[in-house]
Amino acid sequence: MNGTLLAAASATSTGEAVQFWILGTVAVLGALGTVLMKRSVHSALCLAGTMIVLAVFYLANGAYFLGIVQIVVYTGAVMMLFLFVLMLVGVTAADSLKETIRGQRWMAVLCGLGFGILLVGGIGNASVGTFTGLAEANAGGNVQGLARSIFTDYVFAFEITGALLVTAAVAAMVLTHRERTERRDTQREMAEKRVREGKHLPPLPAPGVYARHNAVDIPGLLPDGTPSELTVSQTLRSRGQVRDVSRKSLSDLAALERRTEDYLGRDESAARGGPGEGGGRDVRDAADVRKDVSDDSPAADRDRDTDRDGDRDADRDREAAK
Amino acid sequence: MSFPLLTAVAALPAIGAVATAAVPAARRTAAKWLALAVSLATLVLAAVVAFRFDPGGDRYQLTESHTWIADFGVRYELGVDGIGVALIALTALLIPFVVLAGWHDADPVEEEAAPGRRWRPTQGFFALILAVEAMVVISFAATDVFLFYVFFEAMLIPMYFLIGGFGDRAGARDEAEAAKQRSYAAVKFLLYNLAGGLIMLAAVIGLYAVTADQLGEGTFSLRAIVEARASGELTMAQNTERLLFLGFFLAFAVKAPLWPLHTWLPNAMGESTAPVAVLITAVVDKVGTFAMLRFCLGLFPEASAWATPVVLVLALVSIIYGALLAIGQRDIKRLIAYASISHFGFIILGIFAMTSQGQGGATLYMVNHGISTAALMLVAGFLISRRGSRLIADYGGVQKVAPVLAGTFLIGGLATLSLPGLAPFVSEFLVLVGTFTRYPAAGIVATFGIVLAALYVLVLYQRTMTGPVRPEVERMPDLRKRELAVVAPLIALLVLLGVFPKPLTDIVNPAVEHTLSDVQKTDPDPEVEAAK
Amino acid sequence: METLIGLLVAAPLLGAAVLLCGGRRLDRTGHWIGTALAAASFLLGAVLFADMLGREAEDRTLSQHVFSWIPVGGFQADVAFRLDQLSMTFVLLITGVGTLIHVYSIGYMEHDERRRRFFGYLNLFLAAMLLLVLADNYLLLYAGWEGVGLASYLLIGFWQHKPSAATAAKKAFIVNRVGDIGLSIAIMIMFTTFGTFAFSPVLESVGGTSEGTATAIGLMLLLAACGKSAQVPLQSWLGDAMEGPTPVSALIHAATMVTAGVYLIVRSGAIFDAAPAAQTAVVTVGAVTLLFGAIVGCAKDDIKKALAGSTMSQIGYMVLAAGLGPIGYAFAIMHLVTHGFFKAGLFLGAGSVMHGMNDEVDMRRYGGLRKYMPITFATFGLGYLAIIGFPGLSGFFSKDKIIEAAFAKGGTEGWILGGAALLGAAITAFYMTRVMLMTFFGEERWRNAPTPSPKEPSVEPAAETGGEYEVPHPHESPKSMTVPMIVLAFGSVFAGGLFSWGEAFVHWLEPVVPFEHGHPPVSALTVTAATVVALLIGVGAAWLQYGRKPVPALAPRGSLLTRAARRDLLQDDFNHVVLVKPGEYLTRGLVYLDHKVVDGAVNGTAAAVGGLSGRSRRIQNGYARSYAVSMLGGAAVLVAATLLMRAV
Amino acid sequence: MNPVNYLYLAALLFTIGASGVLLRRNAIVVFMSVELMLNAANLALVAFSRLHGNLDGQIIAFFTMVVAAAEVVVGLAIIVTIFRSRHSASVDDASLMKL
Repeated sequence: MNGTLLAAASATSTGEAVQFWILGTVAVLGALGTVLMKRSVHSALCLAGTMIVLAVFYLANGAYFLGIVQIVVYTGAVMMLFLFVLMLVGVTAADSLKETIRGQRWMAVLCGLGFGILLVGGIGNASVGTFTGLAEANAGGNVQGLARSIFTDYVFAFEITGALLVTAAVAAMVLTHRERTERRDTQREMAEKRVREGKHLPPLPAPGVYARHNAVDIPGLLPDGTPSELTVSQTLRSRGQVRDVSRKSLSDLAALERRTEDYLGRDESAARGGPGEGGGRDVRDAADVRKDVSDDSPAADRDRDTDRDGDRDADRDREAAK
Repeated sequence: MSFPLLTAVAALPAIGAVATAAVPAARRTAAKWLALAVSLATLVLAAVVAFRFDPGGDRYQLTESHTWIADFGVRYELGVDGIGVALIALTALLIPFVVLAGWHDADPVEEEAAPGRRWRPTQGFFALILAVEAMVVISFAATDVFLFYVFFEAMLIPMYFLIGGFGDRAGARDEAEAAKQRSYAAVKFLLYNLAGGLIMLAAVIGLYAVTADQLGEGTFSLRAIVEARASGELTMAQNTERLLFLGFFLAFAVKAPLWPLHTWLPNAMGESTAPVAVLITAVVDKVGTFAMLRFCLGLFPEASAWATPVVLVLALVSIIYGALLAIGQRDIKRLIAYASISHFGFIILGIFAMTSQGQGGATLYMVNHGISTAALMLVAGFLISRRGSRLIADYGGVQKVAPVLAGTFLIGGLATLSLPGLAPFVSEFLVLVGTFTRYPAAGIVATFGIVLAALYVLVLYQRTMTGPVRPEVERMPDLRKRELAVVAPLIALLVLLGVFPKPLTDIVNPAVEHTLSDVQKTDPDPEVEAAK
Repeated sequence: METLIGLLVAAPLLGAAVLLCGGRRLDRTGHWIGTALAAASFLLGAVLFADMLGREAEDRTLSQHVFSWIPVGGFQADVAFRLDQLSMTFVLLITGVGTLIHVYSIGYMEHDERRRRFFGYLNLFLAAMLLLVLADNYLLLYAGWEGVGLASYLLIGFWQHKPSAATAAKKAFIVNRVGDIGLSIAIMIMFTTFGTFAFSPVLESVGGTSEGTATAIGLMLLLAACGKSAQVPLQSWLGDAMEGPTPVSALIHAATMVTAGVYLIVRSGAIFDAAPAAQTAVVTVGAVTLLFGAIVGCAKDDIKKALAGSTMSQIGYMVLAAGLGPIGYAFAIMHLVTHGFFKAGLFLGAGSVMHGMNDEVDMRRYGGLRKYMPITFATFGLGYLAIIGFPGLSGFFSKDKIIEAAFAKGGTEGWILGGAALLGAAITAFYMTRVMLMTFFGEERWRNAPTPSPKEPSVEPAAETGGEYEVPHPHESPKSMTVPMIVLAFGSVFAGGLFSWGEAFVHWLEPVVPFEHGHPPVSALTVTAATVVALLIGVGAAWLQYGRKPVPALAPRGSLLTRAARRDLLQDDFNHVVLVKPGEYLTRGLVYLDHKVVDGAVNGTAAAVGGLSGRSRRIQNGYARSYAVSMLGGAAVLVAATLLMRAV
Repeated sequence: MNPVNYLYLAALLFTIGASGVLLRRNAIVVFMSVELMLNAANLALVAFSRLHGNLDGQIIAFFTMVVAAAEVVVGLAIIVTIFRSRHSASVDDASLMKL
């Protein structure tokens, strides 16, 4: 503990003011980000930012211990826990901010604003003097000071929080740990199950391999030129990192045919009467089909969900195996 | 402190109820006999009360008084005047017949009676009946308003189960329908009476507040309050008194029941078994009229006088309305229920006529109506149990195949239409005369109830008993020994009280005089002093 | 001696109790017990009569206080008997005729398996009737009054398997009840006015009250009398009451019960003397009824209903006389007694005829029966002569006196009443002759099968005999039936003369029933002559119509009046339209009202509460976030509240 | 600088957190918002403790953290469980509380 910090704790220097205004803005932005970001990962990061800022504020307010704890426990442990869970639940959670409950948003905004305004108003007309400063309180050192009162005045509360933590830990385990009740079924049984359900008897088809580079992210095309969803890993799909090339390939095909016809010097009529017709038909069909696929996105979502489940089961089995 | 006789009269059936309920499932018959024995023992005790009671003595006798809830001045105060004695005797007298008449009403049907099944409807039935008896006795004997209130309300619980749990199996076409009707009736009964009771609770508390305000420490003791009023020590503001009176009166009017608060009675009586119906109309409802006489008039004389005109009109409406609706009924038990409404109209009319004939007649009426309705209703129950239908139209010519049943039914009916020589005539005529001396118009209107009564009783008898024999009733058995044992004593009693009611009147008269002195009323004098 | 009075009532009461509770084991001896007890009661009556004759005219009134019945405050009803000349007359009539009819019933009801109960009811009736006439206060009289009503209800409906009988019984009881309202209200007024309702105090102090009160009491008593004695407007039940067994008709609906109204009026004479308006009402009722009944009697083909009409009319005479005050009371009672004899005789004769004609009651199926049942013919004939007032027979003396008294009422009123009485006499002669001719003379119409017309109520009993028509074999009735008829015939011949021998009857009654000589505007002889003339006219007319030309076996449609008379002058239709129908609508409406309105109000409230809670449940949509909103809102409100508190 | 600014900031953050709770459907984000609110409270407490010159405020903030940690642990566990059973982390899907 050196004097400067103690001094900083007692008085409010212009430095602190500057710091407050800058970091305060950051904190508010972080908070807003937490609430408004579409993807929960981003929210988590914003929150982490805000927390760090707060930690700085603690320090600035002479709560050194809390400041450290804030960084270590919150920004460290808790936020990591959040991220873990996010991963566990799946990063897909790009949930729309579209409101489903009727009137909820308006009510929320109303109440929020009203509450905030009231609070601000309350603080406004509260008579807050200048800082007394923690000079003598932190005289024996902030940690010691805290420790003293925690282990004397607040010892019972402290003990109880201990009990609380233990309980929480046990609770977490109880809740998350799941006992496998039934024997996990063998390869053969899985195979038979597949047969019974009659879907994907063969293993999932491979992704489209494209001449330019190895393309796990490119769905293979079905004979009619439409991309098969199954060929791309579900994760990529959910991240939306799938590159659809079917349109390109079809246009290439059409170009190829035209060129061959020029090369063979067939006249239009024959071309019309010949495979050109068939080609044209192919193109048209393919286009239709593709339109269909892109159209009934809900259906797509649905089967996406289902095989997402399938994948998750697979993961789970993997855990259990470990 | 002598032997607490009144407590004993109430406690015996209470203990009996517990004991009966405790009888194991298989020993059904034992439970029945136990219940019968207990009710008879209670009857004996009640007889002792009646003999120990000295009509010439002071107003309340056999009194007991113990502190119950000291903080609120609630005391366990018992004591009977002539009216109370008469009604306790009536209760104790009717219960054995109710038990005997309901002998098979609660026998579990086959699938329920499966061995090993811990299903004990019979025990429950008789236990509940005894419980009701105990509570009724306490209500008749309580001279502490709060104590009375507690039992007045507690009565509803066993009654609720008796109505809802043990319906008339001869009721609707199928059991499900019957169950629906039953629970409807039971809930209706409970809600009506609870509503009234809660209003009364408010009034009870208000009364306590008033006494606490004026007498220093509050009390619920009827006697203390009446004395304080008499001595002018306790004076209520006019509006306060009227509100309190209304609070009490409403509860009693629902219980009685007085038009237009009557609609629960036909459902309750129609859906429940005949013995339970008797329990409702002959025993439980009497608490309402009795309480009007003892509490409404005793505690709030001025308010009673103030409310008299309205109450008289309502009573008259009840008389005529009940009779007319009885004529319009197709269901035997509902018909009897409406007839009872008409009779309760007479009772209330007599009470508020504020003459010794009126009130004495009303008290006799409570007793006689209890007995006559019991006779009529129980015979009707036997009839219904034979044919399995409550509809009048399903009967005809019974008199040919079951003359004794028909005869007893007729006598019950004649008692209901208050034929001279049978008990109800005495009371009904007293009520009429008592009303006429003070309110001639009311007396005359009420007299028309007599004709209507003749109409509904005789139409009922004609439709069910006379005429060509219907095929359904051809092999209907006549009254069995048990049933005759139920009906014969009741009829004998009807005749006895009809020919020689003096013992009863001797007990009742002094009490009535006291009540009249409470309301500071005296009989109007004849305008011409007759040459003796 | 006094104690015997109680026994007088007790004997038949005992009989009733024994017979009704005795059960089947008494079936073979029951009728003997009943008859014996009736006879015993008659003997007691005779003993008391002898004793009474033995005493001075002034202290012939015996009274017995049995026990205090209903003592409440000033209301002191006692079971106490009072036996004076008036009651004694009735006692003898009731027990005497009653005993005879018991004897008659032994034969008449021989083939009825419920004969024991029949006798029980008869005894019950005797007891109630005796109670009625012996009571010394109006309340006890009321008890007897309703008692006889009950007995008549039971006896009219004795053949309950016949719906018509059951209905008739119910009708009789209810109409009587309407009358009873009058009696009970009268008693209430008495109690309110005099503080008592015992005969002597009331009757003595009636002068002390206003005429209005007296009139009210009188009218109420009249209402009661109308009900019991089948006077207009409450007469409708008597005709239907003929559904009962014939002995019943003879005893209750001819000789005794129906005359109770007359007894009531005569007994309460003092009240009516104090209320001229009430008296006028009485005589009006009497005059109207005597014509009404006579007219009805002319049109009926059912022999019993014809006789019922005549009963109605004869009682009309009595009521008329009773309404005339002191000049008529005694003659009312006198006619009552003689009528008791000959009308009972006529009914028993009718019963005997039906007995021989297997319960056929339609006179159009009779004819020429005189040679088949001579005794019946003779007794019936004597009764016939008596009732039409053939000079020298009972009816002549009593009826003639009444007509005189009617004229003696004085003024136009007297003329009107007298004229009505004379007219009635003529009509009586007409319809009785008609009955006589149709039954005992003319061709034997019963030999060929009937063609019953459904409209005729009178053929119902015939329908009872069922499908094919077997030709009846008219035969004389057994001794047990003929003997009573003979005795009654003697009564109907000589009673009148005996009574008016030196006005013996009047003087016998005088101590209790005030009497004064009426002074008709014309000489008594003229009146008598007029009566005889009227009688001859009536007989002649009847002979012209029914004696000379044969009687059609099927009733002709007849004039409007005839048809109306057949339907009892539309009285039932009137009641139906004015009372029954509206009543039905009223009750039906009320049932609906009770269900929909009174009950509906309550159920409606319940439904409303239920609906409300159902709505408010929607707020709980289960979304944690909307709950959170409300939480935050609540918090905001709290903050606001605190701030406000601080601000204030 | 006026110490009340800290309080304003705290209030602001708290309100933002609250509206986050109300607006977001993803249970995890909702939780984050709750954490935000807690932190805002903590900030206020710390500021107070400095304002009044004693450590009680800090201690309470400390306890708040502990409780918050426990709460997060359990809450997240619940979220995971719910997610397993119904494949969704949306708080609206767990709306079985309505009749």
